[in-house]
Amino acid sequence: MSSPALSTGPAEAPDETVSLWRDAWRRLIANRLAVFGLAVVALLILVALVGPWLTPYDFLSQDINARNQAPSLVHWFGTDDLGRDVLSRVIYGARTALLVAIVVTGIALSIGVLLGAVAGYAGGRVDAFIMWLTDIAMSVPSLLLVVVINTSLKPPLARWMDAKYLETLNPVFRETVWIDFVLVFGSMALILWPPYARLIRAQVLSIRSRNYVTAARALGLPAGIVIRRYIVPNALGPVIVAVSAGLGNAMVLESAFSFLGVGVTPPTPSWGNMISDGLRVWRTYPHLLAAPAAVLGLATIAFSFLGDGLNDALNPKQWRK
Amino acid sequence: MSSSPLLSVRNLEIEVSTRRGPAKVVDGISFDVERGEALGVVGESGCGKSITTLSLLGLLPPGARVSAGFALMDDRNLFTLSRPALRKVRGGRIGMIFQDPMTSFNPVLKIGDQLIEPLVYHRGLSRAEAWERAGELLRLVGIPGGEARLDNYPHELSGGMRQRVMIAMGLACEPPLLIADEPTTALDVTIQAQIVDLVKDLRARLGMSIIWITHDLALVSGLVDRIIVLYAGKVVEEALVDDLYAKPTHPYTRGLLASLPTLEGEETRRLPAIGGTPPDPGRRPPGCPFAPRCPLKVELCERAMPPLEPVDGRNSHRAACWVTTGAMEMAA
Amino acid sequence: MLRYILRRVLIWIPSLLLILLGVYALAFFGAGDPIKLIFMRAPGDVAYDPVRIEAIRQSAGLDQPFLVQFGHYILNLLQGNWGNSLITGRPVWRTISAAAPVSLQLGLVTIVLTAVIAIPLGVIAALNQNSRLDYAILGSAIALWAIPPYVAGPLLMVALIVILPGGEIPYGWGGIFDVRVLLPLAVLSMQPIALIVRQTRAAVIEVMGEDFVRTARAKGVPELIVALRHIMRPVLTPVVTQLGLIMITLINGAIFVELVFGLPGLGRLTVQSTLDSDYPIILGITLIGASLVMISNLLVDLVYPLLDPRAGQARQGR
Amino acid sequence: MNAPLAITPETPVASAPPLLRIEGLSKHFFVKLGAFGQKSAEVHALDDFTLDIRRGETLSLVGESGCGKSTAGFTILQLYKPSRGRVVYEGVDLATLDEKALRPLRRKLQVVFQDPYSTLNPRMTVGEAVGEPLLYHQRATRVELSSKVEQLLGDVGLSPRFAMRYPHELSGGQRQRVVIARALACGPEFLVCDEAISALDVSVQAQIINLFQDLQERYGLTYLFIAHDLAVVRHISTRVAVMYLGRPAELAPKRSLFSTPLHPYTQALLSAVPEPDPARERTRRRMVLKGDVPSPLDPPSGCRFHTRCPLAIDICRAEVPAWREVLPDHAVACHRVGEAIPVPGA
Repeated sequence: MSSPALSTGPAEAPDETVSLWRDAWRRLIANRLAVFGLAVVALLILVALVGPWLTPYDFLSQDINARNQAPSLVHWFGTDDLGRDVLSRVIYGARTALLVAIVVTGIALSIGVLLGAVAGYAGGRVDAFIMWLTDIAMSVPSLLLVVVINTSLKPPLARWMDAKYLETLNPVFRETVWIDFVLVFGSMALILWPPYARLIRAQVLSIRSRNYVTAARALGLPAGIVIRRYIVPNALGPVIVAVSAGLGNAMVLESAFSFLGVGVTPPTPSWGNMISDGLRVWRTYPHLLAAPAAVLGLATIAFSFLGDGLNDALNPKQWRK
Repeated sequence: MSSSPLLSVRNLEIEVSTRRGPAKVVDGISFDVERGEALGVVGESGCGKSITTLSLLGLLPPGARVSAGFALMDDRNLFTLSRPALRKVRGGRIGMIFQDPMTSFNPVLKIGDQLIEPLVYHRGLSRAEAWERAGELLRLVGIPGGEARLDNYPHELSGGMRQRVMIAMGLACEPPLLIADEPTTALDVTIQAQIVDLVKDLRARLGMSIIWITHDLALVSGLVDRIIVLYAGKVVEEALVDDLYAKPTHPYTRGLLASLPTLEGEETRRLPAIGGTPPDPGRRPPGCPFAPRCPLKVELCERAMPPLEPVDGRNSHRAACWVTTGAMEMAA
Repeated sequence: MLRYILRRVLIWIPSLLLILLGVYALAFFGAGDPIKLIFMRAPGDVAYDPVRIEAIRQSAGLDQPFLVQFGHYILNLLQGNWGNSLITGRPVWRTISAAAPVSLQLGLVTIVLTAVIAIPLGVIAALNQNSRLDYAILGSAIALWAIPPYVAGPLLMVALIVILPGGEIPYGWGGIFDVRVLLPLAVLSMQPIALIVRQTRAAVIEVMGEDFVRTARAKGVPELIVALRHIMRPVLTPVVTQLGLIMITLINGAIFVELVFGLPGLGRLTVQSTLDSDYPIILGITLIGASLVMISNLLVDLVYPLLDPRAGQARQGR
Repeated sequence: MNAPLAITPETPVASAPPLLRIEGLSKHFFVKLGAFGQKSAEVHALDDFTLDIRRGETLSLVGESGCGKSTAGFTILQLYKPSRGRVVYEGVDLATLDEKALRPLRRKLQVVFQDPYSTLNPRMTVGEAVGEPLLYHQRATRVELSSKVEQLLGDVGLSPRFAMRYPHELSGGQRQRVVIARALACGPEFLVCDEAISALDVSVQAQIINLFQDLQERYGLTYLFIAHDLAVVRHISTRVAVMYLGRPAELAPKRSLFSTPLHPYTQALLSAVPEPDPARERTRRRMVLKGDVPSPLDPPSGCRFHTRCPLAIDICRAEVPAWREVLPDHAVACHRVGEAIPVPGA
């Protein structure tokens, strides 16, 4: 009996080739809730990008004659106590929300990736030390820390900027947004990094012991290639899920800080400081609270659905099927 | 074979939903299990052997369903039983042993608590009575100092021990039928030998029927009375064990037996391997599913599925092949 | 086990020291001199007398370098002296111990409420996966998750006033058995419940797919027992872990809820003291909060092996 | 059993210099025990493993799970850092090299794992997986890459169309062929096959076994074939080493081992192998070992097999048996070599 073993046999290679990313994408868009989340998030990004050209009014322009108006055809979401158009402020707030989400998550993720990867790779004492820091950062009451940082550092920083402005007359020092960047965003990132660090460390540890990484080592491939082509692409799934959830969290957190008076500095509109303003007068002018709260809630839910959908789509347990 | 068989499965079809639509993973399987008989079900992964037995107990995974056929036991169709009646069958009339003794035990419950369950829910024993009986069962399956082991958690036992407990659990209510789904695949050779000997011995003592599912033709040869060979969801050959090894008739059975290296027998430089790979359940070819890999195939094989025909005129040995059973000439 | 606990507790000392050092530094370099702060806030008739201030500073040791002052603070702390409030002048310890019971009672009841409500809901959702019921439960959980407590609080308050005209506005504290506590509890437990419902649901769905559940069914165990014994026991491990970790969420949530509902707990004290830059109190609250989180983490780790007998299995190191 | 072995490959002579010399190789792992990881213990995965691997042979390593056969393979390849001992290849002790110095040598020493799916990066196509070592080891320029990949795929019996596929789109046998092609891309001399066929379907195993043999002839490869299936081992090996609980028990040319197994453990292993022959299986009596393999955390004193050995006497419990060459080229570690086995076996 001659053997056909070396011949290809019926080697009908599958007719279409599907990478795991494409496969995950298919699973994602098959999930209705995730598609909803994706659509809202896409809309949010769009509005944030082209918002200033969409708004019917300038978000800062005050109209003393049209204060605290109820929603109408002229002002869809009504006006606030300074006669500013709420819809315009909500639209501009999308830009702030996205800025907060991206900057804060970006910083937190960078810290997390750096510390997590170092901990996972180095192991031993370095690992123990970094994980100790992570534990500490996670056990500080986070709101308290942010509030303390902001209340104690904001005034000196603002004073310093004023002084600098008087000294140089450089308009850069008049922009309160820098204070937000450094203090508000910085302190938020400071309390948000530990989960990323833990996730990255766990991913490094788990993927490093996978057989395909051992195989890559056995092939004699240098560490750089192993990390770039074997570890990073495979570690990405859970990180994407975490980032998607993290973006939503950062938006909510900003509104919480605004409520406590340490969020994005007015007059820059953020949903948070609008909610916080609205809360003071909401019994008489409920629309001032309803509009920003509803938009924030919608965004949170959208990120939640998207995160869950991504988790299902990227969950390695389903790959084997 | 004067009395009716213990279990009769007829024309069983099982569909699994896949992304490309429903796929028939089991396609018209029929077989009987006689009282006291040990039946071997042999096939490769994906041939439908495990899912067939799961269907008998109503344990199909989500997305799979019995789409045709029936399974008669005690004059009742197992597929149409009410939930309480089905529950009585599980563990009461049919005992089941699964492949992986690690994942098949609940890791957070003591093995005693898991072992007494069939006794409590079928026999109505009190916990204390069941516990005592469970100790006896452990001794029955060759675990010395039975009772002491009942307080162990599954991870505290070795793989072989766990499989013994699993057997005790399957036999707790002395069901007339025991289904063993690859019970030794996850075990080492020397442990596998222990388990095989144990089951042989228990069968001699208790006289139950056995369905032993495996991919290992060597393993079942000394263990069962009769074998059915499955390929791609179909029965391709059915025979008493001696006939099957003496005169394998379907080209797939022949190929499998020829490609097994053995400890005895002549050494050859090359193994006579079967080419190709088993077809995906979703995209099985029309006609005989083995045709694409078959060295003997003729044009008819790719068009029509051959019926199970007697080999040498004996009904106990049947194969589904146009060429080797001479069915083609008869059909012509 | 005792040695393990001892080791864990010993690590707390440097951890807490580091945390306190951070907050102390913020106070020292950021907020500035506490005496000046006091004088700046004092009523107008108190003269801003630099000489007098300097004298007070020296007598309080505030002219010393940062680390020396911090060392003094820690030494005092070790002797049970947490310092005095800059505003009221009352000992920090007394202030905190007056506020803490309110928050602790609220927190404990919330955890119990969460466990009692969320775990069954999560199980029900999972057992009816992809049914209307499941979507309803999951949808409500996600909605609860999306409403911040400081928005939910006022909204609920009004809803209650509308439903019960003439009813008392649930504001203030009358003990944990007072009716007024219901609304704050509801708001406080919203997010934890949402979290635990989703976690429980996911865990149950995962366990339902395990081989051993199939084994239990194959033995003819009734479905109810399968759900209660074989599915629930393994599910408890991740869920209890999560319940322990909710402590952090609770500490944060308390800040808003106590503020909105006027409850005299640690949360409101936190906000008040940060607004006042009352650092002795902030330091005290930080210490309490961080210790609470560390204790609850330790408790989770101690409970874990009780729930999962496999916890003692060999774990490979390097 | 005594049929003439007409077509076995020439047994390489013992006197020629070995490809690899393994001396006293040991690998111990440290594990945490107890609910809180408070206890630390040492797993004796591999102890005092000494062996020459001869150029062009297929040396099989057999034993039950936990016997250290895979650890031996991984430690020889320096995928585990050895705790003790030397692995000498081309006059260099690999154990003394750091990862960077090892890299050029790794090319020559390749491995094929048990589960082909888990050893392929799920995000790389077959072409990328096979092409990567070609490029990295400068065995192909970018221009000739695709033709070389096609040639390698052809060598393992896959059509060029597979180059564009992802691992999850292939069957188990096809994946294992890809893994073999990837190893060949390095241009190896020595290939460790770690249970390389045991995860495959029965009807595919024979194909892969044949492929291994064809490739050995074509490229003059030396194999370390780690397996638990003795029937397969008998088919493929030149020499066989039997391991038990981290220690070698017996080492012999294949024919000698299967006709005259000296170690009681080897005898038990052989006796446990089922045969596809109902008449023989029904009547034969096995030498069934009692109990389970002891924990490598706390291996038995003396001869590690003594707890399960039917021949064990006092000396077995007290002293580690010496490694003795009893027959030509046939060595064994047993105090009681040549004693009659109480149970009639194979």
